[in-house]
Amino acid sequence: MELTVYEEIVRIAIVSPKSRLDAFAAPELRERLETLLAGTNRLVIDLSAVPFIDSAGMAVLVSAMKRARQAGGDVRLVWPTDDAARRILYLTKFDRVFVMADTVEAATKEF
Amino acid sequence: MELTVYEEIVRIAIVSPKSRLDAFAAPELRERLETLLAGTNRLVIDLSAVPFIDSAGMAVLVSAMKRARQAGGDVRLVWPTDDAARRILYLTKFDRVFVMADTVEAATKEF
Amino acid sequence: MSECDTLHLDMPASLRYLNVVSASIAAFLERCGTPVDHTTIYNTQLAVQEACTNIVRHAYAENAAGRISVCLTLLRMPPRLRVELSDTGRPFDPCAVELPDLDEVQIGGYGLFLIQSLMDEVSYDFQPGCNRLCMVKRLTSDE
Amino acid sequence: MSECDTLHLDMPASLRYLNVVSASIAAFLERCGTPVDHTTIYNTQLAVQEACTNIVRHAYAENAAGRISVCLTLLRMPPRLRVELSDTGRPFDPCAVELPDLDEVQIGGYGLFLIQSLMDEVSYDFQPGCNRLCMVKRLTSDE
Ligand SMILES: Nc1ncnc2c1ncn2[C@@H]1O[C@H](COP(=O)(O)OP(=O)(O)O)[C@@H](O)[C@H]1O
Ligand SMILES: Nc1ncnc2c1ncn2[C@@H]1O[C@H](COP(=O)(O)OP(=O)(O)O)[C@@H](O)[C@H]1O
Repeated sequence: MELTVYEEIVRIAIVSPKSRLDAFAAPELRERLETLLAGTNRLVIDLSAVPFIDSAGMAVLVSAMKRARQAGGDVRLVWPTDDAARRILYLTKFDRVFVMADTVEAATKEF
Repeated sequence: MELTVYEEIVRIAIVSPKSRLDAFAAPELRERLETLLAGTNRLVIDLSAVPFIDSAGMAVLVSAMKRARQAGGDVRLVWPTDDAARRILYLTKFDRVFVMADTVEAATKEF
Repeated sequence: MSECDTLHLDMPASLRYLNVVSASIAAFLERCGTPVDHTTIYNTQLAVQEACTNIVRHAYAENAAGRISVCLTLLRMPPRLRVELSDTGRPFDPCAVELPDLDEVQIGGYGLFLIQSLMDEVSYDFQPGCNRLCMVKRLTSDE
Repeated sequence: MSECDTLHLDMPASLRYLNVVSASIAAFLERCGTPVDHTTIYNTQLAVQEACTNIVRHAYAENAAGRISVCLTLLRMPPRLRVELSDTGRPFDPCAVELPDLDEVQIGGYGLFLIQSLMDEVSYDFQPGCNRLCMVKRLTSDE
């Protein structure tokens, strides 16, 4: 019997920042994401514990997403728990550009 | 059969402030405690949720305690959860002047 | 409480300490005598943070030693917070900038859009050596 | 980060907004580049709040329109926070006051004791029209 066994391993990196994602903190996150994106093109950024995101933080999300998509992958976001932070993602239409999920499990499923 | 039935009702007022107990907030707490002390001389002040107490807040505790003891009662305190706030009560020896308890139940027991 | 409850904050034009501006706004509003909901506080913090970031990155692009002055004033009837930012960097009128096309996601370029969307009044005034951005936020619910 | 990271806060001498001083201290220390434990932040906030309360209640006892100026500076090697409070009220040297007898509980009178217990250096300087209280706190653990 001739038989081909094939195994595919999908690596999904999951990042959960816990503090303010503002213009001061953004460069550190950018660096961490770039390191991860050197090893995988599928990334979940779990924003659930992030209390504040400004446009510099949002820019880091977009640039990671662009890089991941170029490499055939994607960046998915887990919604912030903070209601005001969620509203800003609606306002800027980020929720239409990113695949959004309510939990990390939901984000990784069928990635 | 001669029989004396006697019932004693001990009223203990329990107050749980939730915000900063500082010089700005102190007068409002003082007023609330004075109203309560017009109705009972046993008071439990539950500091467990108080994130910050300054000396003006502490002065309110002492004056309530003095008034309650004068009337034959007492003021008992439930420890703040915040460790730094607890340390200040040690530092000022408030934990020796007040009967301290870890929970409201412990404070009301055998009052 | 007086009509002119005013707080000044003067700080290095560095991204590092912008969190102090946010913290001051929240603390000031917490004690302003009107209940202010979380979203209103957040939106004010965000708009002011965006404006400060622009001052650091653009107005002071060539001046690392610049400073930002933040003036918070409570206005009454109806209750409003006025935030005035001053800097001595390059003059620039934020009201003249085109807003981003939200259907084309982009890296950056959302700052002025957020300021204009989240604040109720935005005005700009340039005097030689001093740029002044004035933003007013009504302290009623943003829900 | 420069040697002279300095933040100024200028506010009405009112008890209402003392929470802004606390919030600014916490936010400033959060970003100062050294990890600072919660107790150190709390103790600094408390000492400064006591000093500000005294300015409102005593230095400006006869002047409801007075202002307090708070200057926060990071010092290096070892990391320390310097807090300088200035007011234009009645002069008064806190270092000259007797500390309370802790075995006799009292209503009030703990403010200066807390300042002196919790800060590492306290000094006072009076120039005509300006009182300046300078407090320094080492940013190592208070545990
Ligand atoms: N204070 C300012 N001084 C000079 N130029 C500014 C200032 N604020 C904004 N700009 C200009 O307006 C543009 C748009 O600003 P903004 O919407 O905040 O997005 P971003 O800063 O991410 O580019 C900036 O790229 C900059 O060229
Ligand atoms: N800034 C000040 N200006 C004038 N007098 C002051 C000042 N600070 C403190 N004092 C005096 O020192 C006394 C002790 O101060 P403190 O220990 O803070 O306790 P309290 O303010 O509760 O009395 C005050 O009662 C006041 O008479």
